[in-house]
Amino acid sequence: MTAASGAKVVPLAPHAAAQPHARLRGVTRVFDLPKSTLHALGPVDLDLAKGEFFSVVGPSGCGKSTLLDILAGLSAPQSGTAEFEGKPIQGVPDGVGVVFQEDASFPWLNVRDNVAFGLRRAGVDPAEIARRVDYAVGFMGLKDFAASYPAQLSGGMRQRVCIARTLVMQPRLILLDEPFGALDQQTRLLMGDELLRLWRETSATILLITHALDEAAMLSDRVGVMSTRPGTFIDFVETGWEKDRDSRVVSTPHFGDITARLWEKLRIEALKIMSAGKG
Amino acid sequence: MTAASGAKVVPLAPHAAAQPHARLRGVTRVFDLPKSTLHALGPVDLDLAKGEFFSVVGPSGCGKSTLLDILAGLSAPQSGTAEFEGKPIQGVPDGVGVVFQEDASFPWLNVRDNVAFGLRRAGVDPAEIARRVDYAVGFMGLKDFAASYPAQLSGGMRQRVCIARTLVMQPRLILLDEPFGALDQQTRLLMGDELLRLWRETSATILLITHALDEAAMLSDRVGVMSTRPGTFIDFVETGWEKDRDSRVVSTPHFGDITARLWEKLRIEALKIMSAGKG
Amino acid sequence: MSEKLLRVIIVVAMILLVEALCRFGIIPRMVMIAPSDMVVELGKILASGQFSADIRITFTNIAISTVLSVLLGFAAGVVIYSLPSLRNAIEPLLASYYAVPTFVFYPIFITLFGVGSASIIAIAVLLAVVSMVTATLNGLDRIPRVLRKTGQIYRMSRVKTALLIELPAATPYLFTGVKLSVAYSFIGVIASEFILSGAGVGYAIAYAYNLFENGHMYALMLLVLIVVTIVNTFLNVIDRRLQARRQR
Amino acid sequence: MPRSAGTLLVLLALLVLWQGLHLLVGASSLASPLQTVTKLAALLATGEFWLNISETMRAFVAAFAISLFGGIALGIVLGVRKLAGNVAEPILTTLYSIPKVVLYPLVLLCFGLGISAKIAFGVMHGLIPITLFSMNAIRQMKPVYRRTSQVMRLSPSQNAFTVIMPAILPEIISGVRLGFSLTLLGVLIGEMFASQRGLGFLLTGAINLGQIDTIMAIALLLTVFAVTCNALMMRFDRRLTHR
Amino acid sequence: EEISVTQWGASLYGAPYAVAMEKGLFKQAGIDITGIIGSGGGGTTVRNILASATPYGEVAVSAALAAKAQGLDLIIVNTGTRSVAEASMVVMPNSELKGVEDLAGKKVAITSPKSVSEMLLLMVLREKGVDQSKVQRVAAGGYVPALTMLEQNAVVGSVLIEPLSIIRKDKYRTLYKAGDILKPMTTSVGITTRKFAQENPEKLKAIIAGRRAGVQAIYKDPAETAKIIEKLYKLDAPIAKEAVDNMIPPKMWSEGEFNVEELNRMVEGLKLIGEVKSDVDWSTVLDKTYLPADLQAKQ
Ligand SMILES: Nc1ncnc2c1ncn2[C@@H]1O[C@H](COP(=O)(O)OP(=O)(O)OP(=O)(O)O)[C@@H](O)[C@H]1O
Ligand SMILES: Nc1ncnc2c1ncn2[C@@H]1O[C@H](COP(=O)(O)OP(=O)(O)OP(=O)(O)O)[C@@H](O)[C@H]1O
Ligand SMILES: [Mg+2]
Ligand SMILES: [Mg+2]
Repeated sequence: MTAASGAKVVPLAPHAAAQPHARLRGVTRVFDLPKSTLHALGPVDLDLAKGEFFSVVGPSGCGKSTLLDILAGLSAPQSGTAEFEGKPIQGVPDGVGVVFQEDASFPWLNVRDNVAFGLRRAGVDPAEIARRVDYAVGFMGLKDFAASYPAQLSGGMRQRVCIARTLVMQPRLILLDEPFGALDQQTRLLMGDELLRLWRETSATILLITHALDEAAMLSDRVGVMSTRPGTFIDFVETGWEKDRDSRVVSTPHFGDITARLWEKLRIEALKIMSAGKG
Repeated sequence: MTAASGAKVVPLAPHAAAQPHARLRGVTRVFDLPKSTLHALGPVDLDLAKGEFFSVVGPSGCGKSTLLDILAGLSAPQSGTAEFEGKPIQGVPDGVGVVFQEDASFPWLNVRDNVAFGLRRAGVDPAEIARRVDYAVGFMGLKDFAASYPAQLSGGMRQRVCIARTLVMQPRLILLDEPFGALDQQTRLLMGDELLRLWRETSATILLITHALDEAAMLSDRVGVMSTRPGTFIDFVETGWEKDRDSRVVSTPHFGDITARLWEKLRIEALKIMSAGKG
Repeated sequence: MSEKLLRVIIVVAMILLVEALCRFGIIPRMVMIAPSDMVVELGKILASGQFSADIRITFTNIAISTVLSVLLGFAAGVVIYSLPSLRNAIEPLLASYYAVPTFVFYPIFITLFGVGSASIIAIAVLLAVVSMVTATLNGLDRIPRVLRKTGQIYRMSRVKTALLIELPAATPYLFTGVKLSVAYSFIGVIASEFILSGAGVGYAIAYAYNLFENGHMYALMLLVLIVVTIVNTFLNVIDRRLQARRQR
Repeated sequence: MPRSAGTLLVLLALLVLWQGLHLLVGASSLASPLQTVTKLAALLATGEFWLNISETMRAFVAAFAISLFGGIALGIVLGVRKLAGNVAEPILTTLYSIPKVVLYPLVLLCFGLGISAKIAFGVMHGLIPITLFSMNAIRQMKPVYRRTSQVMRLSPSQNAFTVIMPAILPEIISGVRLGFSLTLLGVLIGEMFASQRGLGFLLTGAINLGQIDTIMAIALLLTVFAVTCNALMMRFDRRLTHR
Repeated sequence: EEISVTQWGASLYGAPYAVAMEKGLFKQAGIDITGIIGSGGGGTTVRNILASATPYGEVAVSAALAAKAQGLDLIIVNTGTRSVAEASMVVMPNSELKGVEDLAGKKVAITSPKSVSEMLLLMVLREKGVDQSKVQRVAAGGYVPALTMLEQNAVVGSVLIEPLSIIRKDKYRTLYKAGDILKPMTTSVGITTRKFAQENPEKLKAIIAGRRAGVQAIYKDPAETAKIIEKLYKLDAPIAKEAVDNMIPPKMWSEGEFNVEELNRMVEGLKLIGEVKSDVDWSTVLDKTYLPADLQAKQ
């Protein structure tokens, strides 16, 4: 067990000081409903350091996916600014890859064609496509299923197809929205290890949205805890894991400390809602 | 914080020695598929002490729901014996209540009628029905929605309707199959507290199936960890919590210990599958 | 496989039963001729080419009407889909559509389109188009939003998204509409011919009925039955291919 | 109720379209809305017309009742007996897409003329959709409902009437709505052939004599009747199922 | 009891029955006829007759012969109508066509192939010595669609029949009336099954006698007939009157007697459209025994 020795819990993000890879300032998002408006998010300030593994946890409907949409350039903030690599985000920026919360594999394409989809659209040279797709399919453990259609795969495998499809584009910022939601704990653990390996190999910046506190605690450099809607960050928890970690950290006492801290934050938040009226 | 002081982790169930409330011995279940058979469960030995809060965790498809079906008398074991209150289980025994994994609320009845459904069929006196339903609806925080229909409720609230519907029958053994699967962590926490309160008030025996290790760790007297299919119990973890506990235990170090132990068990199980071939 | 076998056995048994009933005169020859005779008669009229003009007209009209309903229904579906307020207003009407006795509008169509195939096709299209509209709406509704978002992530143009993502995603539902359009085109064309027209297989059946030519009548009925069954089976095979990729 | 306001607007647009078309093709091919309504009112004022309506209604009610109960019963049997359902389904869908009008001579030959042939023809149109929808309703009923009634130790009749029936009702109503329209169509087509009374008979007469206003008036009456019944059934569905 | 009459309510074939019913002539003859089953004509009527409790009805000659040819056990027991006076050909008012001869090389609308309308057209053409292959016939599916084709100039002329031709007489010009060109021929006959005739000769005789009384009443009082027709057929008064009046001079309704010459004329026509291939041996088809005695003697 190499990981987690001497890790500390640091309340606020020191990465924020350096030139951030992505940066949100005072970002809010309001949806127009037929008869009213819905303040879904913010104001949110966030700095993602280059190469950081950052996780977001928070109650359902607090605006996590909305936050991701803004970083991906899929929707514009109501107010505030969003930047990626120093440039304001307008439309989907180059170098950003997204794995959505819902299954986004294309049911009419087999695994290989799914993974190759983005590259083909981008007009990459076929030989290069083949090379990258082979690598990603192998990496995600989908080699035996390259010719299968998504319907023949389990939910977890389909999610892996989507991850592979995002990976082959070699994004510098990877946004993952509860990618393991459909999986049981065991498979999550394995997928987490693979995600860590991937992160080390590509040195991309990762933002992972999850509702599993232990997943956030095990994988991330830093965990952002969001309040209920309109979601704002109420805490940032530094895990202090080494870069070279894997799922073995779950059996260290420090893992228990981090999860306990995250749970406590959420419990306080939950009690607030309770007293405000039953959810 | 009253709970968890001096709790110990005991590997095997001492309750098993007393006269158990429910008892499984060498239970297996095999399904006949069109062209083959599927060994889904067992052999399983299990003793549930009267008034015990027992949780089952295990990978998806390992036979947890199958186990519950056998205890509920919904399906008979292939081999082995199943007993409830000293009598062999044949058909659904009196005094057993079940909350299923799937949403089982009746969309054509409003919340009150849903909750009253079983009592009416059992021919309970109307005044008594009203009394019990009022209590259960209030207890589950559904008072404001008594006249609403399930379609107007969130997934979590519908699950509460099902719990209330089971509760009013005053079962002595309550079987819950991932009742909080649709909820976010925060709401789970609150629901967990309510479940504990209920358990204390009714002194029923509870068997809870869950995939969330922390939920199991926080709620139960004892957690059974199952292997992959065919599921057998590979470990029993005693939490040692006091009966009077609530969600505050999540911020104790002992909570971290228990989750860490559960995680470690699962990780080893996961690695076994890994080496056996990719899942 | 055994289900298929059972089905074949049942159908064959029913045919044999009818055959026996006819052969032993329990069903009088004036009411119905034996199935084997129908086949013989069908062979004869196909060989003689006596009805080939009618057959050609009918199946051409069915084909045209299918194509028109599919195209029009799809286009209308897309338009209605993109105008939610129009859609809200129209949906309750669509739900009651099949209650309208379409064929009474024939006199209007002959004024608009003249006597003959065009009016018949118009009636069939009127009957068939709505299932395509409904299927298109259904298909477009069921495109998961996340697939469109994925298109955006790959920075695809609107047209490319429509062609490479939305269309394939909606295809299985659209195909359901195509299947229904075919069925209703058959019903529309042949029923109109039967009731209103002076040509086509439907007319030929009515005519044979009038003149007690049971041989011709049952041969033509059999022809329609066979063609419908073949077309249906063929469409079902395609449908299952499309669905097989989607379902476990 | 902005929703029904929109529907009203669409109806108004249809009316305008109708009037426009009338002006375009001329009164001899398409009666105007006003002419149609006037004609309908005049027809409704005669006892004769009501006789025809009641004749059609008698056949329709009988045919619909047979389609309804027969379809639901058959559908439930096929839904419960999996093998039977699997075997029957493709046969039924093929029968459904056959232009049943070609079988009309056969119906006349079997049932003779008069009301029984009309009823038979209505049933041929309405029975299959109701059967198919009912069968699928049973097949697609959430298995958890069955388990729930088992756990509550309901008797078979309690299970049938308090769980299965309400659970499959919405699907059945969809089938019944389609079956309703098609049964009506079937009865009308039946009347257009051999009969001396009924709306279908009046329609044939009017078509033969080119009385466009009578044709339109009957069509309007039928449409209003069918659409109203359909709307009522939808309302009933929403009332009962709360989905 | 109910009997069937072809084109009941749409053509004047049924007038004697209407009159006989209204004036109680059937009752006088000894049978109570309560209703008439109408139908589109042709084989449908024959089948209706076969399916009825009282299997008597009046049908087109062609339908009766076709049914007979297919082996149905039918007999013809009286004749119905003997004129084609109700049939005509119309053109647009501004048409250049003057007579039948002008149709050569033109397109005209008929109802459907091998129909009575086509037969009459062909007979007229033959009578006037026009080569039938020079006149292109278009099947419209019915009289109303045929008129629509005419109005849309898709054809130069259209066959037509009363009372439609009276209702719409202002819109078209009549090119010829079939009754003016063609000699009388039997157009409809009364049929029944041999079995019914043998078992219920009295009933059958009563029906035929009642109808005959109806025919006599028509010729005696056309005005009253028009009133009855107006009521039963739901026609406007002037139209009913004109329709009845038009049929009086050509003696449309026969009292029931058989006239082989007129029957054969019809067969000639049916041969033209190919519905009948050879001469008909009437002795196997006709049965005079149910006619009133005086009519049995007539030829
Ligand atoms: N396009 C939209 N129009 C209107 N409201 C929206 C839209 N998208 C999201 N919302 C609302 O905004 C709020 C935040 O949504 P969001 O999807 O960001 O939550 P989330 O944190 O991702 O929730 P979850 O954990 O369930 O995925 C929710 O109340 C949601 O209903
Ligand atoms: N009625 C059945 N017929 C055939 N196989 C079945 C049946 N019910 C369950 N199985 C199979 O038995 C195995 C165990 O199923 P079970 O539902 O008990 O798993 P589980 O542990 O509850 O899974 P999950 O966590 O996903 O709910 C699975 O592989 C399942 O596919
Ligand atoms: Mg989300
Ligand atoms: Mg389960």
